[in-house]
Amino acid sequence: ERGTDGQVKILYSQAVSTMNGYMSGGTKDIEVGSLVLEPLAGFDEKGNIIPRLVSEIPSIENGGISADRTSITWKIKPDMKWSDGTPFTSEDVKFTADYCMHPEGGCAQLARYEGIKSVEAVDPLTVKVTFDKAQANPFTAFVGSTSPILQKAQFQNCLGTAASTCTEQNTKPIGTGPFRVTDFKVNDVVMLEANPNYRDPAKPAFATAMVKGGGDSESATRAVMETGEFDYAWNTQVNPELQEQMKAGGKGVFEVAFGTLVERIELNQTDPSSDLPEGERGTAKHPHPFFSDPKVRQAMSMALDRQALSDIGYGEAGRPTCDLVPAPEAYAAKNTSCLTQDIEGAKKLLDEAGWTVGADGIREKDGRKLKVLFQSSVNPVRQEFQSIIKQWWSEIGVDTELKQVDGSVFFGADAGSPDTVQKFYADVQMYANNFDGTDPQPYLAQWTCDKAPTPANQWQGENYVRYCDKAYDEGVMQMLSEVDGAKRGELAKKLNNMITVDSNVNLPLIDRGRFSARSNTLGGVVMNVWDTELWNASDWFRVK
Amino acid sequence: MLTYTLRRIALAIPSLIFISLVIFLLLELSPGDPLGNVPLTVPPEVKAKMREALGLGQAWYIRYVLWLKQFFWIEPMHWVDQWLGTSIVEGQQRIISFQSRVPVFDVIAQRIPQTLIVVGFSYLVGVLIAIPIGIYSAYRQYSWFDQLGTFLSMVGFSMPTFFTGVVLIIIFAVNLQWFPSVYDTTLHVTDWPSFWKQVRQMVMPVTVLSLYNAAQISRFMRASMLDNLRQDYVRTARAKGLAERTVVLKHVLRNSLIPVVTVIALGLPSVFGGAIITEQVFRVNGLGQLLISAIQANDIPMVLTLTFIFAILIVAFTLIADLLYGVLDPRIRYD
Amino acid sequence: MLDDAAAPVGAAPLVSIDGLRVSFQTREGRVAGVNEISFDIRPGECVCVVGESGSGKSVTSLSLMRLVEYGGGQIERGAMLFDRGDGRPVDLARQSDATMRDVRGNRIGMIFQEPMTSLNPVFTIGDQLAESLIVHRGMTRAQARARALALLREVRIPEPERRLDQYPHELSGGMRQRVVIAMAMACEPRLLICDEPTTALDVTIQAEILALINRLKREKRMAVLFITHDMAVVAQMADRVVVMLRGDKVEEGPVEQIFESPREDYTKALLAAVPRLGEMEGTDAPVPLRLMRGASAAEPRPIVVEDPQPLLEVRDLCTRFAVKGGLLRRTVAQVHAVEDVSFTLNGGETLSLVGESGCGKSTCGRSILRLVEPTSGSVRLGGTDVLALSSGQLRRARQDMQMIFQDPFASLDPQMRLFDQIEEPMLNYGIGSRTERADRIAALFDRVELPRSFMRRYPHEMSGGQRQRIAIARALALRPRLIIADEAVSALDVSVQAQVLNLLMELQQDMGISMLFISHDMAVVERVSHHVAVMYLGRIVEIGTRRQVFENPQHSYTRQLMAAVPVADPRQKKISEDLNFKPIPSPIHPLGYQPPRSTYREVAPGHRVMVEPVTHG
Amino acid sequence: MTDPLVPDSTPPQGQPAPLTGQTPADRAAMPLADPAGAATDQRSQWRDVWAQFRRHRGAMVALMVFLLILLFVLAGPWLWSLDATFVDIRARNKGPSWAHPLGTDQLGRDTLARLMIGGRTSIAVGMTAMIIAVMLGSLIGILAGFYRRLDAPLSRLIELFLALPLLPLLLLMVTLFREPLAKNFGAGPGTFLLIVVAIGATSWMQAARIVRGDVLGLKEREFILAARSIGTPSGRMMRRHVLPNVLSPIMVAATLGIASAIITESALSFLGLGFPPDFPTWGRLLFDAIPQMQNYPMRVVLPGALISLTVLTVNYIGDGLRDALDPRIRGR
Ligand SMILES: Nc1ncnc2c1ncn2[C@@H]1O[C@H](COP(=O)(O)OP(=O)(O)OP(=O)(O)O)[C@@H](O)[C@H]1O
Ligand SMILES: Nc1ncnc2c1ncn2[C@@H]1O[C@H](COP(=O)(O)OP(=O)(O)OP(=O)(O)O)[C@@H](O)[C@H]1O
Ligand SMILES: [Mg+2]
Ligand SMILES: [Mg+2]
Repeated sequence: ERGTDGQVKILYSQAVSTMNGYMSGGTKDIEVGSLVLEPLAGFDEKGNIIPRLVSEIPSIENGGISADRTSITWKIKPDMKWSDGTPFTSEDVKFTADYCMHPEGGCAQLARYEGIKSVEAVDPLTVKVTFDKAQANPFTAFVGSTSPILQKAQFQNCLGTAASTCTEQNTKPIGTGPFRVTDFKVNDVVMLEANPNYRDPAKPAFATAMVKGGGDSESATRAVMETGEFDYAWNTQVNPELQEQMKAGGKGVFEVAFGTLVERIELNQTDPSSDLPEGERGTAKHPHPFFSDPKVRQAMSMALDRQALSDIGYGEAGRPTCDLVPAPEAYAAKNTSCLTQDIEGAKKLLDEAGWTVGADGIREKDGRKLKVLFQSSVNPVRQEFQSIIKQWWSEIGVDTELKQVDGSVFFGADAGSPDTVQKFYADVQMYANNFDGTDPQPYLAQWTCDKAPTPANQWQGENYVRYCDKAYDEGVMQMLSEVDGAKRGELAKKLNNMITVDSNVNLPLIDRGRFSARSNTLGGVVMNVWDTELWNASDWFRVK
Repeated sequence: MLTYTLRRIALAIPSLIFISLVIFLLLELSPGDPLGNVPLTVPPEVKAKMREALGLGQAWYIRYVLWLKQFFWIEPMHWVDQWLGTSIVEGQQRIISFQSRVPVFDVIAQRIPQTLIVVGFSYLVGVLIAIPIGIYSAYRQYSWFDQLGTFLSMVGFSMPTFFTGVVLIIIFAVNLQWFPSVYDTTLHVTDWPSFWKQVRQMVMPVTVLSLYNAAQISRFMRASMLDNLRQDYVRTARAKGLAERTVVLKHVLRNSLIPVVTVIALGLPSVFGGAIITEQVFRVNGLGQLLISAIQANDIPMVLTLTFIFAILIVAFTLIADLLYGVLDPRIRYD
Repeated sequence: MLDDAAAPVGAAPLVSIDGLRVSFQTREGRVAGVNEISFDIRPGECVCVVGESGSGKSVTSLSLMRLVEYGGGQIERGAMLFDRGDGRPVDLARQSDATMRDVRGNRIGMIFQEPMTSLNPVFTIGDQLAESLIVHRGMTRAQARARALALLREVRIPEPERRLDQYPHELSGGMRQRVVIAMAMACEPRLLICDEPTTALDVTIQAEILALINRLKREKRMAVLFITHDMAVVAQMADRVVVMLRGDKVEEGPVEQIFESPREDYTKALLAAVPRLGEMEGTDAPVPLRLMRGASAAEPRPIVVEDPQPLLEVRDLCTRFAVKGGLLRRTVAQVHAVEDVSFTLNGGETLSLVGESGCGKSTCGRSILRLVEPTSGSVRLGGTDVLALSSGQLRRARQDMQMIFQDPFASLDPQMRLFDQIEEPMLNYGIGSRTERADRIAALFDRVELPRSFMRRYPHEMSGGQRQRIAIARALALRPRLIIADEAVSALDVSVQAQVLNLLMELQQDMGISMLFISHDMAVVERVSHHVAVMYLGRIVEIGTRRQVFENPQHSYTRQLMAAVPVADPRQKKISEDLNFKPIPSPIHPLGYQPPRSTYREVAPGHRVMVEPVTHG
Repeated sequence: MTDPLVPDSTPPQGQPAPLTGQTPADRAAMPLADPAGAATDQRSQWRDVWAQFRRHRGAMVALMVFLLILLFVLAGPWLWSLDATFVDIRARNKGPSWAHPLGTDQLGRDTLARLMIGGRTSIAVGMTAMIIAVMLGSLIGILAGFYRRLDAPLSRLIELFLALPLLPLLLLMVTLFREPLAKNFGAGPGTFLLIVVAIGATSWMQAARIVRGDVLGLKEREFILAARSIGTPSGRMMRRHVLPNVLSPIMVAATLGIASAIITESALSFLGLGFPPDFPTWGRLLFDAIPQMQNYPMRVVLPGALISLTVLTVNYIGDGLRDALDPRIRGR
């Protein structure tokens, strides 16, 4: 029964800035926003597309997707209402596309609308999306929590440059989700109440919800698992010992699910030496002095004990992996070759390659020493990893200097800063990345030659390692036009292997799951890595 | 004194504008990106568009002058419009946060209550316990009380709040379950139970902060009392046959407070600055947390506005401290 | 208090100190502040305690109030019987704190040595006066205020109503002193302790205050314990005198007996050191004092300069301080501290500047050295125009003119050893090598008769007289041609003062130094000067040779000054109770104010008296 | 020519000898043990200071403890040769044993070795940063107080620095200087230099404000005027007369400065602005151990206690030194 279970209290260690994910792109904003704003279709915990505001998922079979794969037609459920009681129509969907695709709006989810030629409201309950060319995966716009539908009536004055002045709209959007905002304190707390016009009259069970933000993940975990002040804490990334201790508190459990987030090490393929002039430093003009040697790269990988790292840093929240695309099932290569540490093997490999141990225990060849600068962003687990990995590498004769960079600098794309992940002015770097949704194709396209950051493109590329292989580029092109599911899977695995186990340019370490804490009194939680964690908040209830 | 004040205020304006320029340039030059928190899944082209939408495409001096105009004209006029129902600056853009796209002043207004309540109250508590401790330690210099006071204040000063805060949480929130570990900013005190709730959630952050403040102020108080206890007028007061209490608490204290009050006044802007770490630990989400999260997100309008208000307060409280000196010490005259 | 009023001299003593011994815990162990002292005070009697600095005078009085404990002292032995008014004397040395609180301020009032600092700067006069009345007499605030007003009237403060709400710093030194007296008197104590109440004041204010105490003593039959080192004041005030030396009483007796037939050598030496006004009558040149000493008595030589040549010529010197105000800190008025001053000082001679506190003496001296910038006028030192010098030249010129500052303690850096302080001027001018400088400093120490072992001491480790000698040594280190001595001896007790004066005169004789001697002590001025200039309100009102001015004072202010000087003769008591000097007019004038030029009447060759403008009389 | 200042061995004719050869006060003022007239006795000023310092019991105990701490961090690694950064993941979270007297941390590194090495950095950073801050603060404070012309601009500078948001400032400094410094001085010393300068350059304002206030008062004192009258140039004036007289507030600022520098350093490394992650410091050890406080309390207690102890001892040493340096107190 709707509204009978009181309040649900949710803790986000990053505070919510806006309810309109189009404005920020931040995961926390999108997740919390999803309590209010919904897309036409979402993903379930297995990565299957499920209808939310539409009566069925379009397919070629049911005619929803045109045979040439250049358009997709959505059928909206009848009698859908916004939380203010007005009817939900195809105009709203079309408006949402206009809103995000407006050239001056700075929409964070523009990528979801890429390749769209037009969006038409065929009739109040039918929307047709036409693409420029055939789409292997037409489920981009309006699918998943990153592209929810906005109410036209509310946002129609917020197009383009006006978008950022629409404070009221951005903080208290009218939606179709299970809750609506009653109070919004920026970067602090969001108070919500059950949406009286929610499509399922029995849901949500909670009358109100509170999403508090700020602090660190340890205390967030503590608030659910030890003090019991909160029902749910998002991203409770704490070290395994603490996980055990918290579980012993008996007040809650951890929810975990694995998706595509992979903690990886990247081996720079260009020379980052500061002796090179600015403009040539870190470009293809100067290949890396020793990482261009595949045996060195392989040895670097062999020295790692991924299982140990996972146990020390993530516990239940992680598992070792050799793939950059660990999921979904259809695309996961499931390599295991890297999983066992082989220090001796690595040494032998280096010996073979002619890297001999010098007097100081560091290997060298032609006067070049195996000395690497290893950078990462500030994060307790990453710093522990850095120390451990430094130890392992020192055992095979590689000397490591560690460096940590503030996250906002490291991941910020400031072309003037030497410490960004794009510039990669280091030999080795470590961070985590994933891909949006279930289709790895755009993600794998990041390692093509032209995506390498260079001074010419203001260091704006995603191929941070500067991997460049014609065969790989071709594979990516092939996958772009391949529509057959099985073949796509094969292609993805091949590409994945090329940049991981085959070349060892990327050393995937850990497949990091979503890891959140839930109080024992909160029922109905199903962890989902393909959509937001709060995807089924309408089903949540109080365990009595 | 009035003319002195006016003159100081007049002189403060150009120097404040200079300060704002320096802060602006600093934020411009320091590395970091307002979009640093946007997930890596968002492609660079989209980020470039977002950056443009934030107005970052324009030259720095244009943005600076715009900010000046917004701060000194649009924002004040906006309030005027709100109060009087006029529409002087209607439709003109206010200072908007990069992070949340909410007018910066609205966010600040949201944050002020909890900051004043928690940080301000702990400053008050800190002062209130520091003064008696300082008085007594000085009056009984090198007694065990004094030694203990020195010990505690030094330990209090050297223990970072990120440590004491967590210790308190573990003891009082986890083990004893006396106080909540998360501060509820939405709580409205309307009756006794909610008042009690408010008190309970304030206990730990206030304790942590006031210990830290008290440690410093008690040192100043002690030094000042020691100076004044040696003065001749103390002997005069005793020669009148006054009780020791009166001598110390009236004659000596009043004089000793003069420098301490100015120290306290100079410390007051930091109340507005918030307590970055403590606010974080207890999730008080006041101005300190706002500033730090804005800095981490490279939210230039927010950081610039906050620090500039902070600068105004610093300048103002320096002036207030100087004036207080004149009020408390009749020998000092400003003309 | 009937019994007091009727008590004949020789009645039961009010206070009877018996074998008092007070010691202090210091780094070198326990030292005695007072060794062994006994004396009585009877109602209506004034007992003067005299003795050099550090002899235990203040400690004795503080012990009576039992305040000495707060300064780290301890009453080791002895009794202090005090009659609280009920005829049953109690021993103050053994009373509880509660009893003492009742005694303090109520039965015994005390005026402290440092009048300037013994008032609390942040409370109004009225509050501070009312305090003891509220505590001891249980008055309400209003009653206490009324009584405070009456007290202020009694001490003859002008405009008493206004004073009640003023703060101590708003009063002049003399007024503050009177407030302290009123405070001590508030509860009509049976005993009033006055610890050097007038040392820091100039003669006119001193005379006022002495008169006041005298009147109260007579009218209220109050006993007075008067501590001073000024023998002239003793002569004027005392009924009986106690002479102390290093914590012991050396002699006690009625005032006439002490002055006329002292028994102890120390008393004799003390008396001999007192400069007496009029002693120099009939002579032209200053003569060093004749001091009592052992066998080797030599006749002091008068300081006569053959064919004096002008060294320092000051013409029309004006120094004004800006009073700023308004939004832009513009000057709105000016303090005319020195106005139209002209005089000539000959090589090897001494010119004294005398005058009331605040009349501009120090400013005049500082203007000559350009330590404050004069507004106009000219200062020529041996032919060079000092006011025209650039800052570099001025620094060099200062090698020739040095100043001894009014307050020796304040003018020495508390953090520097004496050796370094005296070496500094030589370092500044790059004089001599390290060893040469050390030699010269040693010679200077000998010269000012300080043991060489003092070189590594700090100023606070010296007595006032010794500090003054350090200041003199520093001024001499550069062998200047001109010394400006600003109240160089006012703070010293007689014996030390005599030594310092003799030293200065001796140096003048040996080295031909010229001196501008600034002082308010007329007797001292008479002793040391060739010429005297009397200042009043920034102007010289009378100038001439010492003999002309002292033997034939023409200006009304000069006469008033002379009249106020106490005489060191107990048979010649001239403290009049009706002295009531007019307060000095304000030297502050608005910005455009054009002061009239001073015009002088020449009484005799070199003796000029101001006729216009009329500022006094 | 004979020096008129130096009297001949026999006083010149007619020169009056003083009252009784020497006043009683003089005699009283001379300690008996003092070899009178020994101008050759050049007992150094610092021996006086030391003598007085030794009298301060708290300061002496503190000095001992401080020396012990120094010994621990400096000589300790000689005696205890385990590498503080050696990771042994098989020996994680071990309690005290012979191999690891204070146990190991979550990566199996030896806690004792880490405390010793960490102390070196923390104490060095604390001291150096404090010295930079105090010197800068005193200099600016003295200049602002002494020269009327400089007062307004320097006061504005102080206000500016107080208002500047530290984090962007530090980020900027790191961006601009980390690489050049690392290149010229090596990674470790380069970072050290950067950190101490960063901390020093952002924490001098308090000291400057206090010193300025004191100098303003001091400037009006007569001995400054007297020094000018004997021709002391401004530079020497500030060095010899002003500085020694404002030492007391500077000492307080210095004591508090060490504590905040040690803490700030740990905060910096947590912002990625400090030492590399494998570089232990006390602040960092404390910070790292906080999440595991409940399971392994010793890990927070040890570095925490060492930081507090250091600050406490420095405070007492500062107290003692202040008393010892003040001749007015020293005389007593
Ligand atoms: N607080 C103290 N600690 C140590 N010694 C003290 C203290 N107060 C006074 N003395 C010593 O006691 C002796 C007597 O001092 P007292 O103040 O009575 O001198 P005095 O006769 O009043 O001199 P003056 O004329 O300078 O006022 C001196 O030798 C002095 O050094
Ligand atoms: N720096 C200054 N600024 C303003 N007024 C001053 C200053 N110095 C002195 N005066 C004023 O100038 C006048 C003369 O002061 P001066 O110090 O010369 O007096 P004095 O004759 O030496 O008095 P005393 O006997 O008290 O030393 C006084 O009214 C004083 O208030
Ligand atoms: Mg005395
Ligand atoms: Mg004077």
